[in-house]
Amino acid sequence: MVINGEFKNGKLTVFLKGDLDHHAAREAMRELTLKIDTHLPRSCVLDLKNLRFMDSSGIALILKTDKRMKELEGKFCVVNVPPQPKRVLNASGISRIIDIREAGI
Amino acid sequence: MVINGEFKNGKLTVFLKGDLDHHAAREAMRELTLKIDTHLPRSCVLDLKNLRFMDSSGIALILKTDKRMKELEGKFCVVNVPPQPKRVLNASGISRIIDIREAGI
Amino acid sequence: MKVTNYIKIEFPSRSANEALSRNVAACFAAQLDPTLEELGDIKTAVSEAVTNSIVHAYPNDVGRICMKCRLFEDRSIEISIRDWGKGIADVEKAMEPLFTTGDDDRSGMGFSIMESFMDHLKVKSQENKGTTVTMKKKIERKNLS
Amino acid sequence: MKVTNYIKIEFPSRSANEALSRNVAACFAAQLDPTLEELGDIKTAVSEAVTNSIVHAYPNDVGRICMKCRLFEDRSIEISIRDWGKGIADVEKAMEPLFTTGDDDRSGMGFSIMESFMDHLKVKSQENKGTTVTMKKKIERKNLS
Ligand SMILES: Nc1ncnc2c1ncn2[C@@H]1O[C@H](COP(=O)(O)OP(=O)(O)O)[C@@H](O)[C@H]1O
Ligand SMILES: Nc1ncnc2c1ncn2[C@@H]1O[C@H](COP(=O)(O)OP(=O)(O)O)[C@@H](O)[C@H]1O
Repeated sequence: MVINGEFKNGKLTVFLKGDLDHHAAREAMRELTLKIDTHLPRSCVLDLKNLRFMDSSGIALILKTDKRMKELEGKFCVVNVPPQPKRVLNASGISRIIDIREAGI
Repeated sequence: MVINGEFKNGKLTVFLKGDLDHHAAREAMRELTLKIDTHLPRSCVLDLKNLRFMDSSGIALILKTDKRMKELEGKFCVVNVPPQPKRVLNASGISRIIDIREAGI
Repeated sequence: MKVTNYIKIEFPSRSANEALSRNVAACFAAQLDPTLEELGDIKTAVSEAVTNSIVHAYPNDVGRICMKCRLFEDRSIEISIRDWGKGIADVEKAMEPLFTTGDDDRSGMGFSIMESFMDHLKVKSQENKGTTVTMKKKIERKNLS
Repeated sequence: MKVTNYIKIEFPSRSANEALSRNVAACFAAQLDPTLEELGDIKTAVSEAVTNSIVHAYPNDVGRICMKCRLFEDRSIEISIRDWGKGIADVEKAMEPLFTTGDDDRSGMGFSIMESFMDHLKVKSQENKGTTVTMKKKIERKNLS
């Protein structure tokens, strides 16, 4: 799992690459929280384009990030979701409560 | 394992694709023998460009093909060998007795 | 029904083995020539079950996990994941969507995902004895005309 | 030395499992971040040993094969492949390059390849009891400056 971030004009974009399972999630969540706390962005975009695999650990990560961005009164969305993570998002029902898009905010 | 052949001007080129292990070798040998017996080529080229994996079962196949082509008084060579099969050829020492080239005859 | 192939694997409950075990299941399933979607579903379901054994069955120590994959004549695969850990007191409750005894790293969606990605799911558990999760999925034949 | 991870697998001696077992070994080795060459060497050595159990140990029936992979602190991997088949009468002779009791589908190069691709090879065998092949390889650390 590789995590990269990009901050510009109040918008934080975070790129996840590799496999997001329980093994990777703790480290990913720590990195993500650090980036949000550093920049206090107005909007946060989670870009999954290079995510090869995701299980329900990814659901927990997305829900926690959404909660954190709500606390900051910012926006949050998930973009470029590949087929396998998309099926996990749909099966868990969070596609109904989280903003999931094809491109950025 | 997928085997394709091409016959032109007395030259038979056979392309091996996939994994050449003991499981695949019997079928591959049968196909190869059939092609040689059908065309009775003056030269036979074994193209390994798309061979992902090969173990010592591939050595046996190459030695048998070489023998068959010698019986037909034809030429035989192996071309486009990827790194993993190359290491197997080298370790077995047959790179010294079989004609192994970068391109065709 | 006749079993045409099987693989049994055993490994310690370390989180690094989540990827290993789902990849082994995928290698095993590959002999049926599944679609990428079917392969992804199997990997996801295995990942959920193995993660549960790592996180919930052995929360404070490293225990043993066994996975068995069996292939049947009718192109169905059965995968069972077994641990000898804490066990589940109320299986029915544990299987409800969103139910979790974990912290906010867990979503409570593990069993729901196994259920929706596989054709069949059975959970057998006894407190302080361990848990066995058994899942089945039929792989459709491709290129039917 | 301390074992930091392991996997044990068991499968029937069907030729379709040659690919499965070498891929499992590769998945296991992947945690050390080996080069493609190191990964290829491990897959090849495993393929040779497993093929031997399938072809020579159980020539006329389907038997059981076990593979154990262990990871040590010093980044070495030990892989053992065990069968309960025919066994080898003269191990030293069997290990000579080009020696084979098989037909012309076999090259007699299996043990030579295991030896040259792994750092260490040990063969233990007893006639009609079975054979255990144990191989070791150290995976070098990348990006040392
Ligand atoms: N192998 C197991 N051993 C002990 N408890 C388990 C096991 N698997 C599941 N459970 C229990 O069932 C609950 C629900 O599991 P699940 O639906 O996978 O969600 P999650 O893992 O996110 O909590 C877990 O929180 C745990 O209490
Ligand atoms: N697991 C085994 N069980 C019984 N005999 C074996 C086993 N492995 C190797 N042998 C014997 O050792 C010989 C040499 O093996 P090897 O060098 O791998 O070459 P090959 O498999 O091509 O014959 C085999 O021909 C066989 O007689």
